[in-house]
Amino acid sequence: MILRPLAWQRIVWFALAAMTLFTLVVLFFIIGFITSKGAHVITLKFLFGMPERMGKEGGILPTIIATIYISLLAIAIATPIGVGSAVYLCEYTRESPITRVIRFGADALAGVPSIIFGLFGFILFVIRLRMGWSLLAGGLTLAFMILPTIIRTSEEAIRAVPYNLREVSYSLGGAKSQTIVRVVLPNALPGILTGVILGMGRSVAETAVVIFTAGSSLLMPKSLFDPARTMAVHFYILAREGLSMERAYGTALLLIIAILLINVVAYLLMYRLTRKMR
Amino acid sequence: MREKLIEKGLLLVAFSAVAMIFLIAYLIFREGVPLVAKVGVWDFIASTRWAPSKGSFGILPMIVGSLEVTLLAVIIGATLGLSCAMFLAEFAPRWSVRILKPMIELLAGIPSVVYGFIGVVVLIPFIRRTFGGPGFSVLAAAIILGIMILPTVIAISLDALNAVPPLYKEGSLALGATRWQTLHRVVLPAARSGIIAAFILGMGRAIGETMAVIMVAGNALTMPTSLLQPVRTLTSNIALEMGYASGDHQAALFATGMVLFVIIAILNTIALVIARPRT
Amino acid sequence: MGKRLILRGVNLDIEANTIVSVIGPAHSGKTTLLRVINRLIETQREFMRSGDVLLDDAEVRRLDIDVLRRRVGLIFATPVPLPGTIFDNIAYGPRLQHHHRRQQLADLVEHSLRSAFLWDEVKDRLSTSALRLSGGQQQRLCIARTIAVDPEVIMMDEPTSGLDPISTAQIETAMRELKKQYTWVLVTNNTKQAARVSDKVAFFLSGELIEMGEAAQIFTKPKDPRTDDYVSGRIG
Amino acid sequence: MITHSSSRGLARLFVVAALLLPLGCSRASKTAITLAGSTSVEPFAERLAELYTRAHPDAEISVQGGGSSAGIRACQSRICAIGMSSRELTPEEKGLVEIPIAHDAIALIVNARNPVRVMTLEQARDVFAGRIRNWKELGGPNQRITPITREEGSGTRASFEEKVMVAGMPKDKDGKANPAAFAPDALVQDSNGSVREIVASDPAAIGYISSGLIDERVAAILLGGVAPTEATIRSGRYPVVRQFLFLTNGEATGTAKAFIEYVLSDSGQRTLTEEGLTRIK
Amino acid sequence: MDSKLSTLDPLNPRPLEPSLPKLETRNSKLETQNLNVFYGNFQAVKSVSIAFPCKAITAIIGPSGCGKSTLLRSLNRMNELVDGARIKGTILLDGSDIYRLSVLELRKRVGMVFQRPNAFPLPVFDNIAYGPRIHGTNNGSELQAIVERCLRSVHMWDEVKDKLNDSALRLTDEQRQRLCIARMLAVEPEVLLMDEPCSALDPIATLRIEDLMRSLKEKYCIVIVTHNMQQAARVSDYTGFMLLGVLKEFGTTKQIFTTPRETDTENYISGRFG
Repeated sequence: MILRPLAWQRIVWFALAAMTLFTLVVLFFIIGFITSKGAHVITLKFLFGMPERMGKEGGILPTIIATIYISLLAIAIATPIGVGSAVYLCEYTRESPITRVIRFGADALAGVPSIIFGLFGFILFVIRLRMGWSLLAGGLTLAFMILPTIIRTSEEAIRAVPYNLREVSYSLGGAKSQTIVRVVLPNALPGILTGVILGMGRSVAETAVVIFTAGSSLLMPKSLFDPARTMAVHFYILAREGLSMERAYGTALLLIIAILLINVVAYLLMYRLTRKMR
Repeated sequence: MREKLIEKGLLLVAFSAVAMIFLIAYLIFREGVPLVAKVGVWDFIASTRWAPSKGSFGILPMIVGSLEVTLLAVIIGATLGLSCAMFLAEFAPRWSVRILKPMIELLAGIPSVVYGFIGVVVLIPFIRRTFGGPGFSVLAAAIILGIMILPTVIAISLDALNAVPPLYKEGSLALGATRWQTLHRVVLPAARSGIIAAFILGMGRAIGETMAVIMVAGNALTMPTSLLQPVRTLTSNIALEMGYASGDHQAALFATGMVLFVIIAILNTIALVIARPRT
Repeated sequence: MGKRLILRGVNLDIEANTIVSVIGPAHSGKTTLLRVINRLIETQREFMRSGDVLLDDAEVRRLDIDVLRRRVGLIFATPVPLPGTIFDNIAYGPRLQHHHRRQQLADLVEHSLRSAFLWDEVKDRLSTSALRLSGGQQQRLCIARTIAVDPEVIMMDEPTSGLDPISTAQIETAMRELKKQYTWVLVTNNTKQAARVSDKVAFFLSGELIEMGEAAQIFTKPKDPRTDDYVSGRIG
Repeated sequence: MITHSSSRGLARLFVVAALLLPLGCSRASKTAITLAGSTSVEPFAERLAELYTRAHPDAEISVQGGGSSAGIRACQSRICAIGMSSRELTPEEKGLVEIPIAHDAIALIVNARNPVRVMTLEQARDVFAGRIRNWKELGGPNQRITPITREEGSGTRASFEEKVMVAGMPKDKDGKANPAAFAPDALVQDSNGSVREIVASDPAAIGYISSGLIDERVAAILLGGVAPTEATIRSGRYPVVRQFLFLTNGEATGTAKAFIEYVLSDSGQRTLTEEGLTRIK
Repeated sequence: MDSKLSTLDPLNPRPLEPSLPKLETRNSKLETQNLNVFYGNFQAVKSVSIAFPCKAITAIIGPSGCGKSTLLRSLNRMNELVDGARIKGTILLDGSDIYRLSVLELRKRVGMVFQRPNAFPLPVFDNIAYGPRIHGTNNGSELQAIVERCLRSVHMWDEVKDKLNDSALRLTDEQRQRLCIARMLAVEPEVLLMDEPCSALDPIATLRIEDLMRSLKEKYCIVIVTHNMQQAARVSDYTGFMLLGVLKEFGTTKQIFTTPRETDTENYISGRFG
C-alpha cells in the first residue's frame, strides 16, 4: 500500500460521496421532472371530475376511488394472513421442515414476477371463479402479491420484540396466546405497519396485475364486483396511448403524492401507537 | 385446549402462502407443459425463431435478453446502491441519514410505469442522440431497471450494514484502523449475507419487471449482440402478446412464464447458497 | 443449551419465609436453576431434565403452568418494564385473569407499589410510561408487578447487577421488609450482597451444589474448600 | 392499557377500511354491461359508451381493454356481454355472433419531418422485412430505418401481414402467397398509441396504425399512391382495410342489444366517422 | 433508608484532592490530569487525575455506573464513538498530550480488550493479521511470524495452530478473548486497556486470563476495569476506587484492600453496599 490509510480514506470518501450524490440527483430528478410537468394539471376539477373522452378531458375521480378501494382491499386480505403466518413462524415453531416449507413458500411467492400474478389472477379469479374483471379479483391477486412482504416484515418485527418481554408475561402467569396478543403484537406493531405500508404502496403502484384482474374500465366502481381502473393503470394507458401527456404527468404526480401520503399517515400512526410506550 | 386450537388455526393460515405458490405453479405449468412437450424442450429454449402463428416457438433470444438486462441492471443498481448505503452508514452525518433514508424508501414506492415513462421521454431520446439507433435498447432497459431497484438495494443493504454489531467496529477502531478500513475489512464481510440479499431482491425485481421494460426495451426478437440493440425479455413477451393470443400461442406464453419461474428459482437458489453465512 | 449438562444432582430445600441466596461464578447454573423451577426453561431450546422440583410437595410439572408461574414469581437481571404506563405494568398480571373491576384493580396497584416502596415516588404519574423510570425504580416496579399476582415465592436473578449502590440498597430493604409474606430466592454473583441480605446461602460451581448453610457459616467457616476459595476471592 | 388500546386501534383501522368498501353482493344495477377486448376498438367503444350513457343515464357500460383474445374468451364464458375484436375469429372461436361495426384502414405512418410520402406495397413489405434498411433507398435522407411492428397475434398486425407482407411474394399451388417475415430486429409495440408516440418522436421510424388515430405529428404514407380516406376505404381502393367486430354469446338482450343498435344506428356510425373510422353502413 | 448507608453521601461526593499524598509512581506511562468526561449534559467522569505506571497492572473498581468504563475509554478516545461525548482536561501518554497524536496512532499505541470477546467473523489467522495489515504489513511470511508470536504469547498457539483458517466464531468464549488479546498484541501497543475482560467467563477461564495478564505485565502498562473486587485484589498492583464519576481513592492494591483511607472505599470493599 503506497497511500497512507487516512489519505486512502479521503479518496474513498470522495468516491462514495460522489456516487451518493449522483444517486440522489437521479432519484430527485425523477420527482422534480414529474412535479414540474404535472403540477399545473392538478386542479379540483381534475381530482374530483369524471373522465371524458377516455381521459383526454375531465377528471380522474374514478381512478382515485378505485386505487383506494383496491389497495385497502389487498391489505385487508393480506394483513391477517401475513401476520398470522409470521406469528406462527416466530412463536409456535422452531426451525423444522414445516417452517422451511412455509418459508420456501413465502420466498417463492416473493420471487414471482407480477406479470405471472396477473396471469394467475386472470385465470383463477376472473375466469374460473367467475368474478370477472373486478375490484375483488384485483384485490385478491394483489393481496397474494404483497403477502410475502407482509410475512417477512412482520416476522422481523415480531423477532425484534425482546425475548424478555415474553418471559415477563409468562412469569406473571400469561398463556401463550395472551402473551402474543397483549405483549408481542402491540410491540411489533410499528414494524408490522411498515410492512403493511410497503404492501399498500406496491398495490397502488402495480400496473400489470391490475390490468389483467381488475380491468381498465373508467366507470366509477360501485361494488366489489365492478371492474375498475386504478391511477397507475390510467397513467400507463394515458402515456402509452399518447392520449394526453399532460394528464399523464398529472396522474403520475398524484401517484407520487399518494405514496407520500401513505408514508406520512403511516408515520403518524406509528408515532401515535408508540408514543405511549416511550 | 384453546391454545392448541389457536396453534392449529395459525398453522393453517401460515400454509396459505405455500398453497398459493403451488396453485400458481400448477396453473402455469398445466397450461405450459403440454406445449413444451409438443414443441420439445430443446427447441423451445434453444431455438431463436419466435413466430407462434407459424408454429415456431423459440425463446432463446428472450432468455438471453432477460439475463443480459437483469445482470446489467444489477451491476448498475448494486454499484450505486451499495456505495450509497456505505456512505450513509459510515460517513454521512446522522441527521442527513434520518432525512435521506425515509426519502429513499419513499422512492421505492414510485410505480414502475413512471420509471418506464421517464425512460421513454428522457433516456431514449438521449441515447438516440448520443449513440444513434432507435434508442430502445438493452442499455435503456438496464439503466431504467438499475435506477428502479436502487431504493430497494440501498434500504436493505443499509439495514444490513447497521445490523453489524458495534462490537466489531469498536474492535477494529481500537486497533488503530480508519473507518474505511473498518468498513471494508470487517463490516462489509460481516454484513455480507444481508447485502447479497439486497442484491437478490433487486435482481428479483429487475427480472420480474414487466411494464417499464416493455416501454423502453423495444421488444425486438433478435439475439441482442450489442447494448444498443432492442431486446425482448421473457416478462415483456408475456405481457405483450397475452392480449391477442389464443390456442398454442397462449400456451406458449404460459410456457414462457414457466421458464421465467424456473430461472428465478435457479437464481434464488444460487443466491441463497452464496448468501448462507459461514459459521 | 444443546447437549451440555447445566445442572447436576442438585438437592436443595428452601423453607418458607426465608431469603435464600444462590451464589457462584459465571456459568455455574444459577440462572438455569430458577428457570427450571418456574418452567420458563421450557420456552427455550431443547432441554432435558431428570429429577423432581417440588412446590409444597407437588411436582411443578403436574401443576397448571399458568398457576405455577403465578405462585412462583421471577425478577430478571435487567429490569424489564413492559412498554406502557406504570399502572398497566402492575395491572398486567391481574388483567390476564380477567375478573378485575376498575376500583379493585386500582387498590391492588396501590398495594403492590407500596409493598415495593415505590408508591410515594410514582403515585402522581401512574399513567406515564414505565420506561421513563430510573433503573432502580424500574426494578422495584418489576417487584411490585410480581407482587400484584400474589405469589408465594419470589425468585430474583441478579436483580441489582446493573444498579447503583443506592438503588441496590433500596431493593435489599424491600426484600427484608417483605420476608414475612414471601419466600425469596436470590441469585447473585455478589457475595457481599448475599452476606448482607440472606438467611441461608447455597454455593454453586459448574452446575453442582457445593454447599448450603446459614449465611454466617458459609461466609466464616465454609466446610468445602471450594466454597472457601470463592468467598475469599481466590477464584471467580 | 397500551396493549389493549392499541390492538383495539388496529381493529378500528380495519373496521373503517371495511366500511369504506361498498360491500355489494351483486352488480349495482341490472342495466350494467361490460365490453372487453381489442385495444384498437377500445377507445372508440369508450366514446360510444360515453355518448350512449349520456342519453340513457340508467344504463352503465364499462369498457375493458385486454386484447381481442381476452375479449373473445371473456365473451365465451359470459364474463362480458359484448366482446370486441379487431381480428377475425379462428375456427375454434367460431360460434359467437359477430357484428361488424366499422371499417378501419391501417395507415403506414412516418414522422412529419420525414420527406418520404409515397411507397409501393412491395417497398413497404421490404422495409418491414428488413430488406430496405436506409431511407436513402426510398428517396429520403441517409438514415437507418427503424421499423416498428405490432406484437404477434395482434389484429392490426394480422391485417397488415395479410395485405402488405404478401405483396409480390411467390404464390403456392393454392394460389395463396406466403407473407414475408418481419425483420427480427424491428421494434415491437403492443398498441396503436405507442407506435404513434414513437414515430412522433423519432424521424427515422416507420409504423402502421389505425388510420383514425393519425394526428399532426405523424404523416400517412400513400400506399401505392392511395391515401386512406373514407372514399378510398369504402371503395376498396385503399389496400389495407379490416373490420372491427362486436361479439355476443347468443343473441344480445337488454342494454347490450340497445347499445349495439345504437352503434349501428346513423348517429352511432356518425360518431365513429368523427373519431376517424369508416362507417360500415 | 438503611442506616448502614448513612456514611455514604453519593449525591455529593468530594473529588480526590490533589493534595492527597501523591502516589509514588515509577515512570508513569499514561496519566490524566483533572479529566472530565461528558455525554451531552451528563458528566460521567469528574476531575479525575490518575497516573498509570509502566510494567504494572492498575485496576479501577467501583459499583455499576461509577464511570470506570468511561474513564478507560477516554484513554484511547473510544468514548468519541458516542454522540455528544466530549472531555475537559488532559491525558498524557509518555508525557505528551494524546490529542497531539492522530487518533489512529494513539489507538495503535494504546490497545483495548472489551467485555464481550469481539473476535471478527473472519478466520483466526486474519483476526491476528488484521492489525498488521491495516498498518501496512502485507508480507506473507512476516504475517505468519507475527501470528505465531502473538498466539504464543497468549498461550494459544498449540491449541489453534491447526485451525488458523477456521472462523474465529467457532472458538470458545475464553479462546476468543485470548484471541482478542493476541490481536491487540499484534499491533505492538504500549498500553493495554481491559474493560471487564473476564465478566463473561467461568472461574477457570478467568484464572487463566488472569495468569496471562500477569505474564504480559512484564512488557506492558495494563489498565483493567472490573466490578469484581476479588479480581482486582488478585491481579493488580495498583487500585483506584471510583464512585459516581469521582476517583475516591488510589493506591497500591494492598493498601486499598487492607487500610483504605476513605470510609466509602472501606464500605465498598467490605461489602456494605454495591
